[in-house]
Amino acid sequence: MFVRNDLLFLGLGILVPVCASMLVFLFVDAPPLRATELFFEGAFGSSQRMGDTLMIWVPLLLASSALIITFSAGMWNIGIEGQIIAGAVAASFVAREFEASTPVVLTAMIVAGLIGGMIWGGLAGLLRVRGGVNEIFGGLGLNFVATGLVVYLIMGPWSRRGIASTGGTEPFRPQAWFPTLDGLRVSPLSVLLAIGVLILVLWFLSRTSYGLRLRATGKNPLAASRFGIRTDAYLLLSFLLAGGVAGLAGVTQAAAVYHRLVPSISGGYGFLAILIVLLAGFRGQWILPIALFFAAVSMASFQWQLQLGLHSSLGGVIQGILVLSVLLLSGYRAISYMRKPISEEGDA
Amino acid sequence: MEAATVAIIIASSTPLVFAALGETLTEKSGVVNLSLDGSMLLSAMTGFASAYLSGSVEIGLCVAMFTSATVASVVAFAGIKLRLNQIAVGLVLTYFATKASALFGGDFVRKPGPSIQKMSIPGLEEIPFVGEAVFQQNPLVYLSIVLGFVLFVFMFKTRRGLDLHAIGDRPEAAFSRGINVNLQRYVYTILGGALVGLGGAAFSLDAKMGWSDGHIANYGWIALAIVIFGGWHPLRAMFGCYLFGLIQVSALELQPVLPDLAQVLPIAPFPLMIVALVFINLRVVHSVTDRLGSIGSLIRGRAPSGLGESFWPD
Amino acid sequence: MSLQLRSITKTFGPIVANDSLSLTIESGEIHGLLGENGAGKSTLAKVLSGFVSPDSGTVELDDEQLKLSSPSAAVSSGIGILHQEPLVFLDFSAVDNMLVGSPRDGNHTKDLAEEHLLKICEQFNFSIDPLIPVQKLSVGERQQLEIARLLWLGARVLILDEPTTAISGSQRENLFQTIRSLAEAGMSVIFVSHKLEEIQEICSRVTVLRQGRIMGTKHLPCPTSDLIDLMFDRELEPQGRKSSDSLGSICLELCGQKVTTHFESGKVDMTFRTGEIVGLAGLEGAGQRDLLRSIAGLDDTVTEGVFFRSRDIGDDSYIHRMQYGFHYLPADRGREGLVDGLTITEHVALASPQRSIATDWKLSREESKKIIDKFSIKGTPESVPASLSGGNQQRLLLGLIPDNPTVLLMEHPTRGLDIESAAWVWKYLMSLTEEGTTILFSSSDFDELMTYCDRIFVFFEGAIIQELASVEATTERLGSLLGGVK
Amino acid sequence: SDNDETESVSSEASEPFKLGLILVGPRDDNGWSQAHFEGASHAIEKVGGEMIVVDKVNPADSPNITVPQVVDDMIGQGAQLIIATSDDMKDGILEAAAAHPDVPMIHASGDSAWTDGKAYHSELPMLANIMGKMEYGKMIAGCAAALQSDTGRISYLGPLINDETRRLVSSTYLGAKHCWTEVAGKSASDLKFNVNWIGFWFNIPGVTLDPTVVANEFFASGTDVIVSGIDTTEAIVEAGKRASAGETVWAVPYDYEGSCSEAPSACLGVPYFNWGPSYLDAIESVSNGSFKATFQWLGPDWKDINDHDTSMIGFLKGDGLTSENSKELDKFTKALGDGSLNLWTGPLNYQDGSSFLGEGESATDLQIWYMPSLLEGMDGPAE
Ligand SMILES: Nc1ncnc2c1ncn2[C@@H]1O[C@H](COP(=O)(O)OP(=O)(O)OP(=O)(O)O)[C@@H](O)[C@H]1O
Ligand SMILES: Nc1ncnc2c1ncn2[C@@H]1O[C@H](COP(=O)(O)OP(=O)(O)OP(=O)(O)O)[C@@H](O)[C@H]1O
Ligand SMILES: [Mg+2]
Ligand SMILES: [Mg+2]
Repeated sequence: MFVRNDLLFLGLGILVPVCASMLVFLFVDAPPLRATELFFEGAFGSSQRMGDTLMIWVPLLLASSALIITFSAGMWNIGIEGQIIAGAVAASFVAREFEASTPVVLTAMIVAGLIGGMIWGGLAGLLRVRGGVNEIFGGLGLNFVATGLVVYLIMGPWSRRGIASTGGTEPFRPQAWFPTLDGLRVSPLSVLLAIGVLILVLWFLSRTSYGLRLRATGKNPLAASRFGIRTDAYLLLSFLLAGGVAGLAGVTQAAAVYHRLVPSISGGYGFLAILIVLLAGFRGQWILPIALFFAAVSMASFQWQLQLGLHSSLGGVIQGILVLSVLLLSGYRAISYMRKPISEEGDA
Repeated sequence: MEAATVAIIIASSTPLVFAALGETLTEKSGVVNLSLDGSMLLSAMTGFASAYLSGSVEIGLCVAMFTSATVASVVAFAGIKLRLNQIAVGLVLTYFATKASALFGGDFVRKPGPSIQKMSIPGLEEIPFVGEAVFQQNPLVYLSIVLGFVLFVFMFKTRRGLDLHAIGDRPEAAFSRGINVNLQRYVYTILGGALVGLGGAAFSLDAKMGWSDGHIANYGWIALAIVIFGGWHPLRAMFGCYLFGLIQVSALELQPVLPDLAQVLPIAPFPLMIVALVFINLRVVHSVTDRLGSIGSLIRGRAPSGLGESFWPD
Repeated sequence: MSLQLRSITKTFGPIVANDSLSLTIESGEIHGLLGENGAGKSTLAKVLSGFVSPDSGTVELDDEQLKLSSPSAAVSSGIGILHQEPLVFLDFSAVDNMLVGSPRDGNHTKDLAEEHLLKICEQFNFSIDPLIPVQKLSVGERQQLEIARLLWLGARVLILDEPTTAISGSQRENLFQTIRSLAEAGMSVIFVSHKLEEIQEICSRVTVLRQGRIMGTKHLPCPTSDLIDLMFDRELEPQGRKSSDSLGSICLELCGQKVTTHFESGKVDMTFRTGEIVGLAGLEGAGQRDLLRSIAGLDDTVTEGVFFRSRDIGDDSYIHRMQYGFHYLPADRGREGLVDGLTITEHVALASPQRSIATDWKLSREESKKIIDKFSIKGTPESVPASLSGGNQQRLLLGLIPDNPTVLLMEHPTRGLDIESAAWVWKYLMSLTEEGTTILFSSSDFDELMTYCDRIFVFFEGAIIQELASVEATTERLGSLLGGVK
Repeated sequence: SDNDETESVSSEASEPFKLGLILVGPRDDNGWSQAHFEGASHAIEKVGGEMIVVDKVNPADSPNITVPQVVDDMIGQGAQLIIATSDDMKDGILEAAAAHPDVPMIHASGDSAWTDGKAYHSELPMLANIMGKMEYGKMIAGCAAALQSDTGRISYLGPLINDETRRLVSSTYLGAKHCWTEVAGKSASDLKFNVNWIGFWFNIPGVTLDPTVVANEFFASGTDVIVSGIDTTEAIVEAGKRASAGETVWAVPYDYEGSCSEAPSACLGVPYFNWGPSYLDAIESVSNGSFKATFQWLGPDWKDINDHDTSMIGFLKGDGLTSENSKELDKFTKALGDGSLNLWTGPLNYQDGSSFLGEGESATDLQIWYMPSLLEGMDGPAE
């Protein structure tokens, strides 16, 4: 009967958001069918479009990978936006300062982004572990600081000649652009990077002893410490790693999407990734499809605006409805199980 | 600093004050409503829209309060009844409400609409400096200030305030004393939400005079931060809001002096708040504040022990 | 006035905590509830005070039936309970604590509360400043505060659940004074305790529980042995472990080690030999747990003067001591022992010292399979603690003990296990001692202590009041020592 | 919300003309973007065609769409002319133009097609530029401000700093100084003119300064007229709010003809762009195949600067302006028109005191377009 229950909830989990979305379409008087059709056209209609969808998929994947690390350690890494930005800043620094062949520059940018993100993540971790500042608060603060840093760089030291605009820096030299196949905007390199990192992270968490201890720390710090784990160190580790991975998202944003540094370089993907991971129920393997779906919705949202003249934030609303309803359903499911008599305690 | 500038700081901080006070109330009861950034936007939109359509500011205020009270009740329901992680729910609602405000606010962007009129307080407004700084504002501003003190009195001087602390600090003990913990948590979460909505309306019907997409983004997060910084104390939270306004304004004054930093200074409050917290958490400082008695506890500020955890009697 | 319990029954899953208990308590009587750990005393107390609703049975006060649907309902119908750890609000002042939850009417104002508190203080010579934050009060004073509150709310029946386990001698005297004068004033008092001495001292009658059933009610004073007979079923004296000659060199020394319980703490100087099994007897919170934890080197305890193989390890952390082969087995499996959400295999991997970065899951899985068979755990390598019964959780904990520990520190090693498996576990543990493991364990099971120990230390109120060679140990002896009777 | 439905008008032409319009802000911002939107709609109605509009194309609002991407999609949908309407889209539109060298495109406010400009891109034969000589509009605005101001303290709510904004704020100052001294006959030293920059064309929370706060601060520090240089209407809104509270303050909004409507009584008038005619020309030249990468910097039609069919730049006087000031303003406008008054005439110095124009020398288009600094007498950063 549990199985039947599961199926029921799975069904609801799909049905409810879909119906809700349809209602929204009707509310903004858009033809639901055409909109649905455009969803597929817009996201996968042509190789070009698929490429663009992947372009959104990449930062989402990287950010989600970062988040499952901190979630595994039981931490709310709201600071991820800042970590993405920090990575982008570090990469931009390399792109601006070093003249060299593409492979060299790109490698340097990736390493720099990794480090930049780690620094920012590490800060949040330190605040939590040493400073006793709740990671949500600390992360938030660091996000604002990171934005401040970018704006300062763009308005000050890195500003365009004679210009003081938060619009962005000069575009990087072409050597600092991620290579693309012609006709496509998305860089295969960044896609490979994202998938590779996700696999690596999942491997780390599920297969290595460090990952295991990290998860133990997240699930029950006290018991974990009884197993001889230095829980503080592992909390910090989780923030460092997450920061680094998030930093990579910053690198791809700067070097493969904007080709320059802009204040909103993180594109809010860090925050969106939190929703993705919540929806995936912290299970890594689900992140690939869900992130792809979210990317597709974002693309579709653009097509809806372009072709149906709908408001650009329609996609966001639909994503929100989806996650919210699934979350509530899961909660309802949990307590409806709890009502059942607890299985026999003790043993004879 | 001229009285006029002080007046601006007070006026422009008012929405924050409402939001911070509301969240303080909610969190005192042990519930974290993390959806502020979204629900403020949404209520700012609905508030303005309804005022615009009805031509009545009062209706606008009510609708705004109703809006974020509704969002808050979702947090409460999910956190208390469904026992979901309040933070998760809050974050999702933030995102949803933000996008929804933009989507459904489309028709009202930059429409000139009704707004709250200034109302100087006869007599008081003549007081040099203070008069211009404080008593030549609009009713909402006065309300926010009064509210701060009312909440202070409520929390620290009344029986119900005592119960509020009780359910936030040690729900099981409160329950054993016959207090209906979860019912009260619902009430305070929804009340707090309503205040947050008032904050949103204070933006769209006064401070910003109108609606446009995301024009008050981030203020919700700032309010949340100020709650922590304010150590869950209404007056300290209020102080935090004004401090924030002050720093924002001084940033402008500084632009001619250090043009590069002028853009950045507005975010200065954040690092400052963090540093302040870290400092307060230092063992050394603890040992001092512990001795200072009530003032010490005001400085220390403590999160309600039961914050963010759902309670159910077995 | 009298309180009448009619066939109260309360079960938790399979456990029958209270088995149709019927009991009458006269007004002005101090009635003792006696029974070993898990006998059902607290459950009964909770039923009376409205914290748990009984499956069946009724309670009558002066022949009127009470509805004890909630704690506050119980209080308003005149029954108040004083918990071992008083449920007070640490940040509040004393008066505010009295105020919380009190009815909102004219005669429950802050001033009246203060007035009342001062009156009580002076009546029973407590010394509680009404405005002091409760944090600053000792456990004993917090109890006094609670008593004052319950009286203020008009309690006519007062239940005290092990009130003396956490308070100092002087405070206890004070408490007893209070209870007596309350009884004289016509109040009914139910006094839950393990401590025979105390029961003898203040109770006029005592009811003994065992496994949820009433074994009998006696008028006091009566010979302590009778009570012990009721509390524990007599076994034929099991023979101790007569192999002290096989013991090896000195392995662990404690010099002036302080046992840090929340009240007085006694100094201990003792030495343990390789291969020795030492039992720590005592009531919950009598100090044996603290001793184990401080030997393990856990954070919240004093650990100076610990010598392992005659080298001072006082400054070494818990993690450090693990490397010496120390292993600590906590009592609270759920909170402290196992990581819920991780599978058995993962626990095994966690426990085994990993060198390589990548864990060899095959190996860990094989390992966990072995443990599952060896300790006959009802579960698969993939099952998580939550899906295991208490007994199986305990087996898992035991299974996670590293191969040859030097010092094994265990709380209630066989709690929740049935006789056979307990016996089997001990066979295993003893085989460890053959390899040279020294075992210290705390237990509330006399048979266990008497059967497997070379020596037994009996704790009472944070100090060791007696050391016994297992041959000297008998149920009576232990029972009375536990109650503090030498 | 159907306010942003795609415009489409049936036409007798075989297949209707398709115009792609890329806006940086929302199409209903009562400012820069709305001016473009309505200009383009006007033009497209005239020829009876369709328009594909994407608004809020900037990294903050639409992180996942870039200009080249939008252009591709528009061309994919058969757009025959693409108009990118922000200086912020410079890099994007250049990239797109390079990708589609044969598709007619316009970058409004760019200079890539200016043969003697600093950023001439000879390799892009189909990327034209259109911009209006808003300098005149701003001069009139400055004059109106100076005439109406009692305190003589005028503040300019600046967006970001670049050549364009420098020349516009300078023009405002020139207009103000002239009318303060020559018309109102007050002493130059009593005129205080300062500028604060928010950092972008419109408010981006957390990134730019908040224009509302800036405007407030202006008024608090004694300013009684704000001249807005940003795409949106915060200045006039604030002025209206204070005016309704009884203060004597005004503002001059910018870009869009209708923007006084947010607070008519506090509005001294608005210098605005009228993109309709120029966009119409462009569309027609595309249809008859004569479109070329030209650089057009169009001034007002002095016969009637508010003529919707002919004048690129207009100034619509607001209710805040007193009738006599309004008369003076007309005189000033006329003088500008008949050439009797050229405010770009020396002697003029830069902020740092170095000379911009010598005695009697008047500025060339190049000097004005690439204004390197602010003028002597203005307070505020120049980069
Ligand atoms: N605006 C806010 N106001 C108060 N608390 C907040 C706010 N934002 C986040 N929080 C914190 O979120 C916490 C719940 O999430 P989380 O589990 O991360 O807490 P935590 O860091 O584990 O708390 P602890 O301090 O006990 O470690 C709440 O305890 C609360 O301290
Ligand atoms: N909430 C509960 N859930 C499940 N079982 C419980 C619960 N409370 C008590 N029990 C079980 O009921 C039995 C009686 O428990 P109770 O606490 O009444 O014993 P006790 O006599 O108070 O023991 P002690 O002397 O250690 O306090 C024990 O087996 C205990 O495990
Ligand atoms: Mg946590
Ligand atoms: Mg008990």
